[in-house]
Amino acid sequence: MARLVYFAWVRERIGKGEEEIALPASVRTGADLIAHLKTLGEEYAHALEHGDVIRIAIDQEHVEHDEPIAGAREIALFPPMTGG
Amino acid sequence: MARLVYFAWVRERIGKGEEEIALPASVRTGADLIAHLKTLGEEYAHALEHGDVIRIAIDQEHVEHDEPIAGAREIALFPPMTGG
Amino acid sequence: MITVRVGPEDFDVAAETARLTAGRADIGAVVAFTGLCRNEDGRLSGLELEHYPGMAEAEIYRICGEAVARFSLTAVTAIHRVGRIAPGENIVLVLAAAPHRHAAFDGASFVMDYLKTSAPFWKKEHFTDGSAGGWVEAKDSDDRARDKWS
Amino acid sequence: MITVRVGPEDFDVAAETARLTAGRADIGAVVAFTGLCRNEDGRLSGLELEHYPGMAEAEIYRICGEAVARFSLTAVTAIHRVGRIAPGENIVLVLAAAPHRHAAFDGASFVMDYLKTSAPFWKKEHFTDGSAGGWVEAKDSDDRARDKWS
Repeated sequence: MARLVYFAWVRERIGKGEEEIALPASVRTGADLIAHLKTLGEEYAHALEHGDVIRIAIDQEHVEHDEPIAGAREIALFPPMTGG
Repeated sequence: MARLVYFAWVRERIGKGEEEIALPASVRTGADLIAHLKTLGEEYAHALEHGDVIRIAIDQEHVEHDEPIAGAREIALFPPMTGG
Repeated sequence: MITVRVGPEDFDVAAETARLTAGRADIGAVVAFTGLCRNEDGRLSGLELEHYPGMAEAEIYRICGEAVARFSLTAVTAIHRVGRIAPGENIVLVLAAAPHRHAAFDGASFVMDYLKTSAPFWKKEHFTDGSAGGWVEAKDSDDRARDKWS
Repeated sequence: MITVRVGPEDFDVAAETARLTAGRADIGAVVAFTGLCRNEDGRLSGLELEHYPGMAEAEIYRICGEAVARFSLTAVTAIHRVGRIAPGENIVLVLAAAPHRHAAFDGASFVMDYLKTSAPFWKKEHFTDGSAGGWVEAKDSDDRARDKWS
């Protein structure tokens, strides 16, 4: 099981802020995760439509899309940041 | 008669903050003024020893040494500034 | 000394400056950046600031640490508000203290440029005409401002 | 809006920021530079700040006006203290307000670089060992910082 958290319009489109889901063994990287989630329903497909703009953090650290997710306690998906 | 004001170590070396003095007609520019003052006594010679580092303001505006001083109400001589 | 705070509370720049400089006389320069909510010509009724709790603080702390090392800062404070913010209100405060002014200016500017592009905060706009508003889009100019430092 | 003040009184950065931003919601960024008196590793007992009354205010006002025009600032405040200043105390405050952050950073930095080199103020050092101290010498690095802008 992986703990996923979502923020901003990713959260709004998916319709929840966090969830625990079982991932198939074929999901190895952040990019794999996004591709897999998009198969789970329209809300995921809409939220992750432009997958390459989505930012990924593993255990609260930014990572690239090709980073392996094995061992992650928490994986976050969110849009580009607009604080400050 | 010209009104002269001095600041910082120029003031300290000359021994006064301001004075009114009569200037010969040959004193036309700031540089002329500095050269003339240096003839007035040791304290002036000491204060204005390195004449080219002295800053000049006419009526409270910075001017170059070759600026004419005719018509000036107040001429200030002071060292490079160190505020801020 | 690095101080980071994320929360709904407002901040006082004088109090934060006093805290930064208290008891020390080796600081010659403090630069304080305050980011405020603009009303966008009256169209905006407010912003909603969302953040990733934990990571937001950690990321700002990391950025401040880089700034301290890079510009030999004496101290940095960064405070970011979250929740609903009305036009004219404060959003973010960054204070950088150093012996000399250019380090303090660069330090505060560096922290802001990185904070904008890598600290996990998101702004949603609410409009005075009652329309839903939307999430603010990230700006290329912010990425370029950050890339200037590398 | 340009505000200039020269005198012995201390200033409060929060009060000055509030004054600058009061009643307006088109300001997105305020950069506040505070210059403080360092103790120079304990050797300094204080500074004596001399100025040219009238010209000091006029020159700072002129510099602030150039900054407003050049960086499209919304407002600038510059306050310079004079007289005796102890280590740890404030010397100078420059506030620059603008819609966006880079203008505010550049505006405050520009005002400081010009103020240092062309506003008629002079610092005399007094030392803790009772020695007379002397007038601070102008630094080439300050001239170079100013020349960067031209």
